[in-house]
Amino acid sequence: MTTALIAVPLVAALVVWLLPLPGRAAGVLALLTALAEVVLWVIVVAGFDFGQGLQLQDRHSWFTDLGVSYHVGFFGYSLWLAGLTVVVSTAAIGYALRANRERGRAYHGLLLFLMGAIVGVFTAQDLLLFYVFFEAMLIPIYVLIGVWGGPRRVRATATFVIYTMAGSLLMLAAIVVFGLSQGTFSLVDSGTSSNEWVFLGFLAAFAVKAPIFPFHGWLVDAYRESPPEVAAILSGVVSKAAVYGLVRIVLAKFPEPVDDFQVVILAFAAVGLVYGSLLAFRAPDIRSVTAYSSMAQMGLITLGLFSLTDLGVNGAIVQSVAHGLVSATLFLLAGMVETRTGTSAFAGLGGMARGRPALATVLMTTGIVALAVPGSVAFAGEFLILAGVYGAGWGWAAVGAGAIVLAAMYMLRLISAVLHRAGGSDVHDDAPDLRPLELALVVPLIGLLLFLSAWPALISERV
Amino acid sequence: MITTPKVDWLALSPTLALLGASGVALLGSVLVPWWGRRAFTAFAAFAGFVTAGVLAAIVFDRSAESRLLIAESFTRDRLGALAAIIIAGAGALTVLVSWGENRRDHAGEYYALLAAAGAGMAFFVTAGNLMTLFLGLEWFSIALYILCALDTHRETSLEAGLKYLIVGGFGSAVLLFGSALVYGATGELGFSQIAAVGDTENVLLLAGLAMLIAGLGFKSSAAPFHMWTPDVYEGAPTSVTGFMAAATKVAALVLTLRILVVAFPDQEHLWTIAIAVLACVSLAVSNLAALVQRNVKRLLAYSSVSHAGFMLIAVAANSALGGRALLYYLIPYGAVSIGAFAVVAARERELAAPVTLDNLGGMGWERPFLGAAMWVFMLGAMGMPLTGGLLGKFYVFSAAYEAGLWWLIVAGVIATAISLYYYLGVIRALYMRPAAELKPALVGGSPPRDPLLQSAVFISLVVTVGSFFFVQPLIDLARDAAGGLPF
Amino acid sequence: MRGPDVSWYLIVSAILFSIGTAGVLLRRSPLIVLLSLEIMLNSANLALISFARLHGNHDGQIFALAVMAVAASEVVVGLGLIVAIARKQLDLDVDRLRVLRG
Amino acid sequence: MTAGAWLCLLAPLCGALLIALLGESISRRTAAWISTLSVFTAFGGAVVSFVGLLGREHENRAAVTTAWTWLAAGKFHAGLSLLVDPLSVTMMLIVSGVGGLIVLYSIGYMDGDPEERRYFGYMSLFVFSMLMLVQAGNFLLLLVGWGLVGLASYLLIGFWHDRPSAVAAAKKAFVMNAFGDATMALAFFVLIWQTGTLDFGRAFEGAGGLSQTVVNLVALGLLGGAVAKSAQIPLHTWLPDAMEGPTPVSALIHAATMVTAGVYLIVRTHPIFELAPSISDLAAGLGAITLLVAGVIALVQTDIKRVIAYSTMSQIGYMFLGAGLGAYGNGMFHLMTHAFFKALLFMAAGLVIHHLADEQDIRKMGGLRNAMPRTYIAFLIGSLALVGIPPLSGFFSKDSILASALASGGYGQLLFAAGLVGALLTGLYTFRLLFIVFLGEPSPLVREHDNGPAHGEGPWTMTLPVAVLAGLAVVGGWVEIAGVWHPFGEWLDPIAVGREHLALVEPTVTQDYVTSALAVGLGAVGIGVAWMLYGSRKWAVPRFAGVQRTLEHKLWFDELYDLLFYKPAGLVSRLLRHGVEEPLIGGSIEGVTLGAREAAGALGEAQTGYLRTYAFAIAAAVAVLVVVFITVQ
Amino acid sequence: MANVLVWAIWILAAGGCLGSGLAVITFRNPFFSALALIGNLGSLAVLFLLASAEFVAAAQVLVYAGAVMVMFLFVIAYLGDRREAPLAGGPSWMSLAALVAAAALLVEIVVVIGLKAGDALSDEASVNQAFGSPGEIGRLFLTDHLLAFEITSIVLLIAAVGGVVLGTRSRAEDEEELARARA
Repeated sequence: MTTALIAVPLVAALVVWLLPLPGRAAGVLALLTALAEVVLWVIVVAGFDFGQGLQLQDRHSWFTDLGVSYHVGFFGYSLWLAGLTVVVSTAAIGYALRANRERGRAYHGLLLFLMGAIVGVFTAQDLLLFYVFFEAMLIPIYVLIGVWGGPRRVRATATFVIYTMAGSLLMLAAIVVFGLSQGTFSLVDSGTSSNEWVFLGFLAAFAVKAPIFPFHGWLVDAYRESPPEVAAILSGVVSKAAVYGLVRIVLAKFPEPVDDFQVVILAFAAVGLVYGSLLAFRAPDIRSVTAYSSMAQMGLITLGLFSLTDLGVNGAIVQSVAHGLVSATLFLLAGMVETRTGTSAFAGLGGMARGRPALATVLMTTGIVALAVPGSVAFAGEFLILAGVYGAGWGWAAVGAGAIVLAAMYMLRLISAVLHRAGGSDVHDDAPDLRPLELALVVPLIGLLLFLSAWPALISERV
Repeated sequence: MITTPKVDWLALSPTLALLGASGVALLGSVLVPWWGRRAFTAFAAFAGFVTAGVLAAIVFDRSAESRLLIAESFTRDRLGALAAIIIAGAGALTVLVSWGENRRDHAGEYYALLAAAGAGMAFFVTAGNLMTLFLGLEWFSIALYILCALDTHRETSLEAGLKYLIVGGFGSAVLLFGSALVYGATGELGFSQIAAVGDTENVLLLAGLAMLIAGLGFKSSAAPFHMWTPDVYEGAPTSVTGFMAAATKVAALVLTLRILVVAFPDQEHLWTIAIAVLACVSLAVSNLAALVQRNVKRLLAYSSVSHAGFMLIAVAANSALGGRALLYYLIPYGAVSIGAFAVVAARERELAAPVTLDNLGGMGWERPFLGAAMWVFMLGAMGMPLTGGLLGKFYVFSAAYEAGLWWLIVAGVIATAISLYYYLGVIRALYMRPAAELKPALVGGSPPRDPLLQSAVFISLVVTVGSFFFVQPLIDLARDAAGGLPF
Repeated sequence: MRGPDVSWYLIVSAILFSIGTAGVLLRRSPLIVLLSLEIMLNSANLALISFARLHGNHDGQIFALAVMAVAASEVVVGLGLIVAIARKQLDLDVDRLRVLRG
Repeated sequence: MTAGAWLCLLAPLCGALLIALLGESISRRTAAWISTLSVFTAFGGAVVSFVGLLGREHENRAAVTTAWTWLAAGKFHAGLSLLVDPLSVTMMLIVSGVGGLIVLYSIGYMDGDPEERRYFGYMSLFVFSMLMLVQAGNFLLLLVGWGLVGLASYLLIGFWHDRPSAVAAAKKAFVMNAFGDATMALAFFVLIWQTGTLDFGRAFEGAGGLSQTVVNLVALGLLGGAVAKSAQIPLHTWLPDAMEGPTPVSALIHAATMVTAGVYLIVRTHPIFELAPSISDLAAGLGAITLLVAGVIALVQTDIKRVIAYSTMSQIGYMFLGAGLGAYGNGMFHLMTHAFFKALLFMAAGLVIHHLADEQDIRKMGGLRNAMPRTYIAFLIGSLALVGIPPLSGFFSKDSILASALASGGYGQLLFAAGLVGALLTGLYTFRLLFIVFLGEPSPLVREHDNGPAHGEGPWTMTLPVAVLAGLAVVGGWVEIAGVWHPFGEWLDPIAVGREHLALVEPTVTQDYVTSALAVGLGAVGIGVAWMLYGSRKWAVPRFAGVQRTLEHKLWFDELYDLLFYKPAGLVSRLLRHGVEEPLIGGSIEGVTLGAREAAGALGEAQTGYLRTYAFAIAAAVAVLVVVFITVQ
Repeated sequence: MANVLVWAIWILAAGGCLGSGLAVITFRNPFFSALALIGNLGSLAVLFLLASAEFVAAAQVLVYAGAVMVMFLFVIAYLGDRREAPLAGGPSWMSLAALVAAAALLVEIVVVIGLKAGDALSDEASVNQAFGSPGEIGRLFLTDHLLAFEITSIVLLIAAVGGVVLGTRSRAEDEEELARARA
């Protein structure tokens, strides 16, 4: 079952690439696959016994001499992250289909491939396999941004890939050392390690991927130059690979170094949280705000994880899902605004609420969830995280609470700058409201957010 | 009455098959009328490589025990056989790639020399003493010198040939002098006999060893002995470059491993470090230098130096795992090299100009298959998932860790990170050039389809990707091959 | 008939090797570079032969003979190349052959 | 009973969702009626709960009902639970009752606005959020409601989003409230870690065992939330700006319900405040300061709604004073009467504004009494109730607070004095407003809009709620008459944990009478002075330029906060961008790239193209290798 | 006495060898260099003889000094009086570095020999008259070093092919020349 969840998009990607379909048809095929994947995921969830640890395992030896195997399976949290992946990817594919991207076969194939790779990351139970999926994500992203991205895409992609690869190569080194010293690369069979260098190697990869301050040099350019749907996946889902890595590998396998470095990591996470929030507060366009806010949110999630408490870790998972949905929606909306105005810079925007109730409602709702208004799932996540990290020291929680205020400031600024005040110079009166098809992309995401807001315990209890 | 020694024909058969093919091709290039010459000789060479590959596989199968033959002048073991298989495969693919070159002059000689070079390499990897080593080296080197310069109408080809010849001759001379010193120190030429003397403190031996390492480093183009590589790779006919990148490296590295492990076990503490340092220097120099290259062949040349660095890490590990790592690494690496140079060749033919990153622009979309293949080859060279390149690096790092050479892992990691920039540069050129740049000067419209080249690319692709998924069988082969060495 | 011992031969060989090296590294005429390579190979031959004498086995001498053939082969290819270059109306100057660089 | 509570909570939510989902498929009018109906349904639910509660034993009047676990992790659980007890039912009745009237009023007031649907959707959402706040069965849900009302307030203040000032005001309100949310959240973290739960009952129990510092911290956090939400000094500056919203919003949110949530919070969490007496005193002190400062500022404001807004701040100051001193029942009592008369005042002001086509500047008004006689009466009732003239509702509630203060020892007497000064100020600023707006000669603007009786004072949807509230403002205070009759106080008593009466202080009858006499007297003096200054204009309004400007700038609070928080945040943000992000984070990439390129260039130089360079490299490397091998051996 | 004679011959041969070697790399004209190399090879042959390598010495004279060098001279003559390349080129530091490298190698090898001299290197094996004789060499070439022998021939064959391929004119060159002539 797990393998099917990974393989379906990958196989579909191959089919899309190889069959000489017109671009549209490829898109439709991709979308159908994605929807099937969602259904598959729902089936998996329905049959999942939370609280039983690793389930739905598939294990086949890959090569024996170093003890590497193809081993996948689901924990509760991986299931949620995988769900986030399929949902956001589906929306992204839908967006791409609607945007009618040039070279649709290539594009949709890459999106499907990306989807499969990410699901793979969230299910991998073997270190090398994890690395494989972790890196495989980069391949489509690189092309997706590099080919279909904005004017400064080339630079953005190079920075992004080299930055992340530098991190993950350190992880590869760490994997080698860890696996050989343990005698197996299986995450299930291996014990814990107290080697700080190996720990730091893993941490480096995840710190870049998340990103945690100060490893976010790639962030803004990548998010700004990507096609909106890719940015959605990138910030919504790909960054969560770091969360999975931290939970499954760093926290699980390195208890002693984690203890030793806890304060340092918390400090970096907190700095990232505040730093990202402050920069978001003055960032000049929708995407930069969302980008820096993602960084801040990842800092927050890291705070939760390294609080080393149930509250914090569960909160981090809730927040991962919440942030994934929120930021994906925001990027898709940014894309929709851009197609109408040709810009996402606040200088040219404003007053879009007038006469565009759907856009206003949708953006407002998303923004409100994004700033973690109490009662939202993002609030639930943040609350748990901060409650958890309070246990590690009240100062962390105070910083986090302060960041919540900052989040309110930058998110409101975003909402106002797009929707409110007089019409911006790039907003033409005939720029239409969201079309039904566009609504069909974002409303399900928002619906999920609202559903989870009514019942965040669905996730937080079942991690 | 001189009784000639009993010759193990099977052990020699891959070499002989290629030699035979070379001879046939040579005759063909004289006897067959001009219109059938290319087809005949190419087929002969192809058949020779395939036969050699098959024979080498048989040798592999039947050589569970390593044996020294004819006064220990050569070895029948799985290491040599596996290397011969890879070399034969590379050669066969090269024949496919070169078919479309439509060589007007010396087509027959080209294939004859290719087969001869292949034969030399297949023999070289089994060499059992310093003399056969030197001779085997010269055998394929001289063939390659000629192949490099074969496009005599092109100045760069001649320049490449001369540079290769002279620098190569210099390297051989160093190797030879080193051999002489080792011989002087031990009185023996055979690898195992040298080891048996076991005179660890003998300075003559050490000086000889240093020179041997230099000579072999030259052939595997390890920095700082690599400087000829970019020039020669750029100047040589592209199919030859591919063959050199893939096959020569196999030959040189396998023999480096063999001689160091077999002949110098007592000097291990010296040569492991020396090789490790060479690996490091190779990684650093090649990856940095490649950053600013615009010519794709040159870029790939630096890339091959970089890979030599990685493989030397495996050699430096001086362990069974290291041997396995080296042999495994060679498989995807060989496929990537042949494939990448094949794509470059295809582009070269349609542009009739040297391929640079600029005129690669948009190729990914115009030639979807070749573009996608090049993409995969670059991923393979980077060591990205879904290609054996990743697992090659993984094995190499594992070997380094096991040998306690953790700093080599760090070096490898940094080098890989740097290398991304230029590999991605190729992908960028293939796919991401803005529309304005998508106007390469095509000569005479779309070139004829070249199914042979494409099949070569396809096979390379299959090997590159397949070596990722089917690791176990390949690793078993590598294990058996490396198992014959006395680690 | 006892002449100088092996060390002396070796020293001559070493000096020759260095002379050859210097030739390769300094001269610009490809012909002379080729000649210098010959000197290097011959120096090695001298070493081989003196070691053969030292150890009293023939391996070194055989090796030297083989080297001779190899050296001849290199010369043939090298001269062929030089002729080809000359035919292209290029200067016989290795320093002028630097289209490929960087 | 619990069903009533759920009905009360969910009806407005359903209304909001319905309006949002139906969108433009329904007419604006329909949306308005859906909203109104939903809120009145909520009122019905509240009444059901009330009746259900009345039917129970006095001590047994509390019920918790949980729908599902809302949030859980590890040992921590918080259900989606409602608490039905006298306190919450009181609030439910006020919120849904007054709310219903105001929504009804909005139908007339907002008639013709193109985005009416959105307005009514927001209104329903607000009522839902407020009900969530008051019905919350645990701290977490309380915080949820707390935040949601802030959100609704934000949405409604910024309802006219093409006005930059409205947008700015909305943001300001939200951010300040977010600050309060944050301090509350911190308090809850302490509770979670110290007591393991956020359930009211268990947390209160657990709080008993905590050290003084911890309890103080918790109380301080709660107080932070309360101060922000109720616009008490120092987190008050958003409230006057919030008047940018439509007037019914000001009536509902910024007078009757949301802003008084701070008082509710203190009363709800009184066990904690009682454990932290210093923080309680702080709350009372802040209330006293606010009531004075707001009263003074109200004296010079020229915007009709802002005057009332400052008055609201001031009155909530009284409630804080009462609640902080332990007179919880009195605080709640004042909360209720204040809801009546302040909503009345706002709605009457709304009628004025409506009549004058959205003009709010009182300097342009005057002599409206003739044009709007009924409005005048309503406004007068409201003003008298506000000043505390018997027998109107404000008299009973405000005086009970002051009496309790008098009974609370030295500190209480100080606050008592402040409260008395406040009473004087109340009379002064309330009637300043009344006189300027309604008496005197009609101003040019008034005459311009005075199109005769045909224009009327508004449709019935507007006048009916005003009439009802006027009635309530008159009689609302009669449920609690000092020394005579205490049904309201007794009704609330069950929420006191472990003691018979809720209130910590019980003023004697004498104190009650002394207080009443003083307060009413001072209020009357205030009215008299206002009359002399603004009614009969016998006295000239004294001018002190500095004082005047200071007051007009609301004691420079906005400027101060701008200087202390907003500007530094912007500055730090820019500083980080130009000092860290671009040079260090971006620059490091540039630097590495440049370094690598330079190295690459150097290597390219070394690759001279001279073949003897290549041979030289080999020779040199061999030389080095040999030396190393021989020396290292 | 015999020893003195041997020494004298040795010194002469060694001196000639080194002198002609130096001459090779210092003469400006490749023709003279080639001639000097013949002298070098000849004196080496003498040294070989002194080191009991009769057959090698003979081969050196016949094959090397004779055949190979004649070919060299032919080519030089064929190329005719082209403008001579400058003696040495490039920046002077490059030449200096080259000399230093060559000298360093020399010093190192000499040091190595010196370290070993006196014990291992003076302890020559005793050999009989047949040592180095054509018969002995021939036998080895057909037994132990059969492969070396065969390979040698293959290498020569390849080189011959190379010489032909590179030395002959190609069609492309013909056309080029034709085009140039037409222009």
